[in-house]
Amino acid sequence: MTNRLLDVKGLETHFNTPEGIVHAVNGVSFTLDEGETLGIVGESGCGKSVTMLSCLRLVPMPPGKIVAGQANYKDRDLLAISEDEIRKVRGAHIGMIFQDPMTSLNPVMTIGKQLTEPLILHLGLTEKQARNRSIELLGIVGIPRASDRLKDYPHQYSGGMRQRVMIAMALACMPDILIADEPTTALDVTIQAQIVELVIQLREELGMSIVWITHDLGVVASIANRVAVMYAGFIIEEAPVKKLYAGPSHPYTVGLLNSLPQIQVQEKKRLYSINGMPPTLYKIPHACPFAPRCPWVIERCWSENPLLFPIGDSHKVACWVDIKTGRER
Amino acid sequence: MTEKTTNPTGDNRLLEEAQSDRKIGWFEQVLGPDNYRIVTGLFKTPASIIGFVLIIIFILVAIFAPVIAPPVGNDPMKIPRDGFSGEPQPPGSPWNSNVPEIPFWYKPLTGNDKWVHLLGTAQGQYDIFYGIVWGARTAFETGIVVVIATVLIGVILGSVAAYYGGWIDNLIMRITDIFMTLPYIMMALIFSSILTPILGRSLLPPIIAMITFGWMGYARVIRSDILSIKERDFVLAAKASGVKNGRILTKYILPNAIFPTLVLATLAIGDVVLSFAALSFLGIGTEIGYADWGQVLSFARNWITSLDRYWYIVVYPGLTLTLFVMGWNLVGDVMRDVLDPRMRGKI
Amino acid sequence: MANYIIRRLLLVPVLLIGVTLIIFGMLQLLGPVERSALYVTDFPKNEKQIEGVIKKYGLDDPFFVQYWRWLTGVKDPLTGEREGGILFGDFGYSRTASQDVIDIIKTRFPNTLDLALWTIFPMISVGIWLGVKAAVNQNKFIDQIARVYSIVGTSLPVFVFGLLLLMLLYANNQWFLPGKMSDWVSRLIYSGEFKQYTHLLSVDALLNLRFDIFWDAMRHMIMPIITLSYINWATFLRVTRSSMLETLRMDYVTTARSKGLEERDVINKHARPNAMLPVVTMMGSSIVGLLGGVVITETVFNYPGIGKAAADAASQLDAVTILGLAIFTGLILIISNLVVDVLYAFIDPRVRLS
Amino acid sequence: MSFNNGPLIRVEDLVMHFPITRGVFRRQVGAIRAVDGVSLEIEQGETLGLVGESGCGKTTLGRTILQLYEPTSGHVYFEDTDLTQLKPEPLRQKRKRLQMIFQDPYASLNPRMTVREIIGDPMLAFGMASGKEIDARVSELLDLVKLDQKYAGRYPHEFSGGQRQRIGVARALALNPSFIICDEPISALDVSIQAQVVNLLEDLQEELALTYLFIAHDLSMVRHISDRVAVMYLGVIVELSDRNDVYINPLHPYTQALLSSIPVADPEYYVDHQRIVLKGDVPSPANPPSGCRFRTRCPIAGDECAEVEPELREISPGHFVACIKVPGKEVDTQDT
Repeated sequence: MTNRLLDVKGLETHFNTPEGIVHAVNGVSFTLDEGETLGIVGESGCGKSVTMLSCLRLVPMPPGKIVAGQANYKDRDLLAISEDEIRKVRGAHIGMIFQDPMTSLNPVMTIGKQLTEPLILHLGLTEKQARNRSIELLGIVGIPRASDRLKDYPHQYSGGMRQRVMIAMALACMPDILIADEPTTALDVTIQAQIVELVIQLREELGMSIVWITHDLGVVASIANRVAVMYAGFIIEEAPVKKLYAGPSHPYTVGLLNSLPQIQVQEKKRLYSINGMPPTLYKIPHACPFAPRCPWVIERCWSENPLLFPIGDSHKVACWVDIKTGRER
Repeated sequence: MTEKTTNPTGDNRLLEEAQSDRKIGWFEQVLGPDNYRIVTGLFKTPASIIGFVLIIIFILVAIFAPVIAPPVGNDPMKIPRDGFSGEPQPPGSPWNSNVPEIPFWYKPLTGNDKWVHLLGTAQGQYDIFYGIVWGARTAFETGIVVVIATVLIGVILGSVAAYYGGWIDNLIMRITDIFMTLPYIMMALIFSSILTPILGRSLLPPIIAMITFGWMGYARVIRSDILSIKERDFVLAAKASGVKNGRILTKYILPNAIFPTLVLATLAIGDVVLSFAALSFLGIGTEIGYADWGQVLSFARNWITSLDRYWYIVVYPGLTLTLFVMGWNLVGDVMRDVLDPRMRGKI
Repeated sequence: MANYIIRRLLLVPVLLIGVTLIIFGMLQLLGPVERSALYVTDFPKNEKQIEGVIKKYGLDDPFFVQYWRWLTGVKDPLTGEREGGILFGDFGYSRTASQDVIDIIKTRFPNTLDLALWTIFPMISVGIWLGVKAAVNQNKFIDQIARVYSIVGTSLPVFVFGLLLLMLLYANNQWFLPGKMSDWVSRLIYSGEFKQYTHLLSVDALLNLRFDIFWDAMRHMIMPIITLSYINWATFLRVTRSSMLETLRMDYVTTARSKGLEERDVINKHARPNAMLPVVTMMGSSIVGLLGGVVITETVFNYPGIGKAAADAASQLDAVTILGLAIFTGLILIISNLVVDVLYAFIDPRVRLS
Repeated sequence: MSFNNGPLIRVEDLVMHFPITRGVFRRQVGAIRAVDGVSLEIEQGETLGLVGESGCGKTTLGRTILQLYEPTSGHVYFEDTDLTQLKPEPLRQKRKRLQMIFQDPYASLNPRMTVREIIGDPMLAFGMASGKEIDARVSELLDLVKLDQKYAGRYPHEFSGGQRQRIGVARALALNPSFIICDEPISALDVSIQAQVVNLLEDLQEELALTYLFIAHDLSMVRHISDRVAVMYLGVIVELSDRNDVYINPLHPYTQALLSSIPVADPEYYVDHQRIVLKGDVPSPANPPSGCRFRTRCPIAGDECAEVEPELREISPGHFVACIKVPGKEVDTQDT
């Protein structure tokens, strides 16, 4: 049994908007073990980013509000400890990288300054030590002539380089967990490949655990050990990566996988498409949120929201129907 | 980027169900989503509601001025005076000569059947109450005229600059820069003092001066809005479908670009009235005795050493002017929050 | 960045020509007699004299000929003396003040500058401080106070506020005084005993170590300073607040928090420097506004600065004087805008390093 | 239709440079060479896929073909008419036949117009129909793109992204075009919606005999929808071939790298997958490398690559590659 690093239970996050309360995350539970890479997949607005931001209490409050749940990092509940304590966790034990490397770096501060900040803060290094360490870090993430580039500002870096800087910054204090929030979405395919390769390589060298948030089922397949699929603020399926892709068991997962064009198939084939659209999140659904779009829908789906339950070895799904047989579970 | 508020879809069968949370009324349809958000935002905060109430009160006062303070003599805009003595009279002092007709509301409200100087008189026995009530008309008159004229000039120049670009754009924008370098109040003061001997003492010199030096903000805003709309894909789409240039301008670009300018312009009435009052306070504009708030306030300039005794010359017209401007500012402040962040600080 | 500064510098002559053209153009609306004060000090009395003056100075020549002459002046063929010519500092003769306009500027401008210095620095620092505080505590008590203040501050007209101050702080108890200085101070200055290093009374008083004079200067200046400050604080506060609110929503602020920085550092090191960029841009226009406000403030408090001179001349319809003052003000503003723009370029690395 | 033989669209050495001005007097000091000599043909009824990373000039190429930008040089023949030589009014008349679907469904619809006006305006511009006829035609088009007719009176913001994209498609179809440029029509949409739009485009092509230029950065989707695929890099086409050839037998090192970088939704694929990771970033189109533009990132580049600008050669029938390192029957076609 490996060490459990993160254990999130029943997380609920709301946003107060002028139009009403948006139920962004509706009771999400998952775990992350040492050395593991968990992929969280879902379409825009499904609550995947909010889930991880909530764990570090980085959701802007207001309008956001963490209503319920626990996020146990080792033996501490990140949602219950003091503001001071969680600050010591951020950056030092859990690092984070974001979607858009252009807007995620401070435009009026040099890269060097931004990079040394966590080193001085968490590791208590002197300016000089921090600077040397920064050069090292930039080297690790593959930025050439690192010592010259510390003086540069973010706008002087290219998109891919900026994301490397973000990674260097997140890893500066050798955290146990790296949360990557759609880190390759804003990048081109070849640059995306560079970043994914880099993270895989760093993971091997540094042995950290990763939570990789994305909408791209392909990227997840290449990097994750375990995948959680989110829909309308719920995790609707969770399984080891191979199991999930080989035997998706939630109709939504099935639909998503089938709507992708298959690279191996040569003849033109019509794509499968999921009808309809995700629900708005203004009220908590009392039915399965996917029911209106689901081809397997049965009576029970309209009256009761299925919660995640195990259907096999470490494979969990939130669906009343066994889609292989079409019968209620 | 924030996450999109609407969720993507492909199937119309579910449209209604998904939108049952929020019905879209005709008002929103007509205004478009952004503008609708701005307008409804205005009616949601208490600050802007207070602002609207203040503005409406002033509109009512201006409309019903003859009922509130029945006019004396031929020109209702001339403040009636009760004699010619220099010493101001405090509120409530009796009206001796030249007594106006007593309005119908006066007796039931006060139980008194003798008309008094409700808010006192200024030097020369000008009645302050009359000055304030009829001054509301002057305020709206100048405010509306100046705003309409400056917007027209600004929109024409700004859209010509944006539409033609090149050296025409450059020329117009440099002229705008030059006008913006000069302090507004000082230039309006100077220009109206030059115009006064030519046009005589009236509302005209300050109005013309304020128009001359007040259009630049609108030119800039409309220009940059047109430029940004011009780059939007729907304009390119119209071009690609062969829609003619004139129609692209009138149907695609202008309707999308002009709304912020119009809203900001409406709210500028407060500032215009403030500047106009400042000019008359400095002795520029209408002849002495014209019902106009700045003019009434300027009477106080001669009694600086004894303002503690003649406080009513400052307090009543000052409060009136402040409330008027505040009404527009309250609405404007909320507006700035609701409007696109881009717009902040542009005017 | 060199390019940026050069482009900005090249704009200066364009602005200068434009400003002088506007001002001279306004002057053309007046008759030649009025305009003769550009060149002559004694006002012509009879028809013949008038004609002579018009002819001598070409006051009915085409616009641009006159404009050129106004810029460069006229050489008197007999005496060889140059008359007029703003390029040589001759702004004409003020018939209402009975002295050269340039002398009005020389005596009055230091007084205005004295006032402006005591206004600008507190205005910028307090306005920004309050704005940041309000944004960080959005919708909390301090923010509400700041919002109310910024609305009231921008709604209460300068002259109303000034008159109220006079009513409260002067009329009743004479705590603070209108005007520039007490009689004994002016006598002291006149006697030459008091050395005028800078011609800014408050500064000179400190340099002479005469704290009694400094106190006297302050007693006269405090009301105009408060008046000028409160409205500008309000604008500064508002711009800073909204700029800060916007910055706090940026991704890099979340990044800074995710690094475990303390909230204080997130605000001071990451958010505030970025939020200051639009504030600096606004500084130029707020100096323009300040100089506009000076006209009214100085008039209300009878403070003998350049604004009061302009207001006096305007109320007596003395066009040549006010135009001279306007040219001078325009020049000051062009320079200060240039300074602000260059400052901006230094603060924003995206401009500095482009 | 009198026109019958030859390709529907023939692009000849098309160049689109955007000037860069600098300095005090805004002198032109260079150019963004967004499209730098592109030649291609699109047959009637086929779909040509155009792939490349952001900044490679694919969107510019599409817009320049439609003459939305005035090309720096080169020709675009549509049914043998050279569009680049047309005066504004004849060109406007041609626009009936050439249409475009845009990337961002939020920005490409006028927020102040109803769906009816948006779809009807192009018809109005050509006086093709009036009043009732337009209404009828709009209903017909809405039907075609599978939107309910009763939404004709609504404004764009009442629709979701996928629905808006359908409105955009309906607008493009309003004038009965024969050629449509789809400029990344699905990249702004969520995965589950992308398939809906792609299926719609395929159905329409079949129904209305349309010809598509399908621009995208998503190789797997391009391959799915296209008959032939062109790969673009820094303003030039580096490989052009049949849809399967590009994937099974990619010849240009860039295509190979691009292909190996595609994320595939199958963990088994990654078990023995060796990704070709390219070094560095795409160079600036203002200052492309000499010779072969790809050489700075190319794993097989040699010194000679800096000298010769490789031409697009036909290596096997219908398979063109611009790389001097690719062995092949160069003699076959080079001098013809």
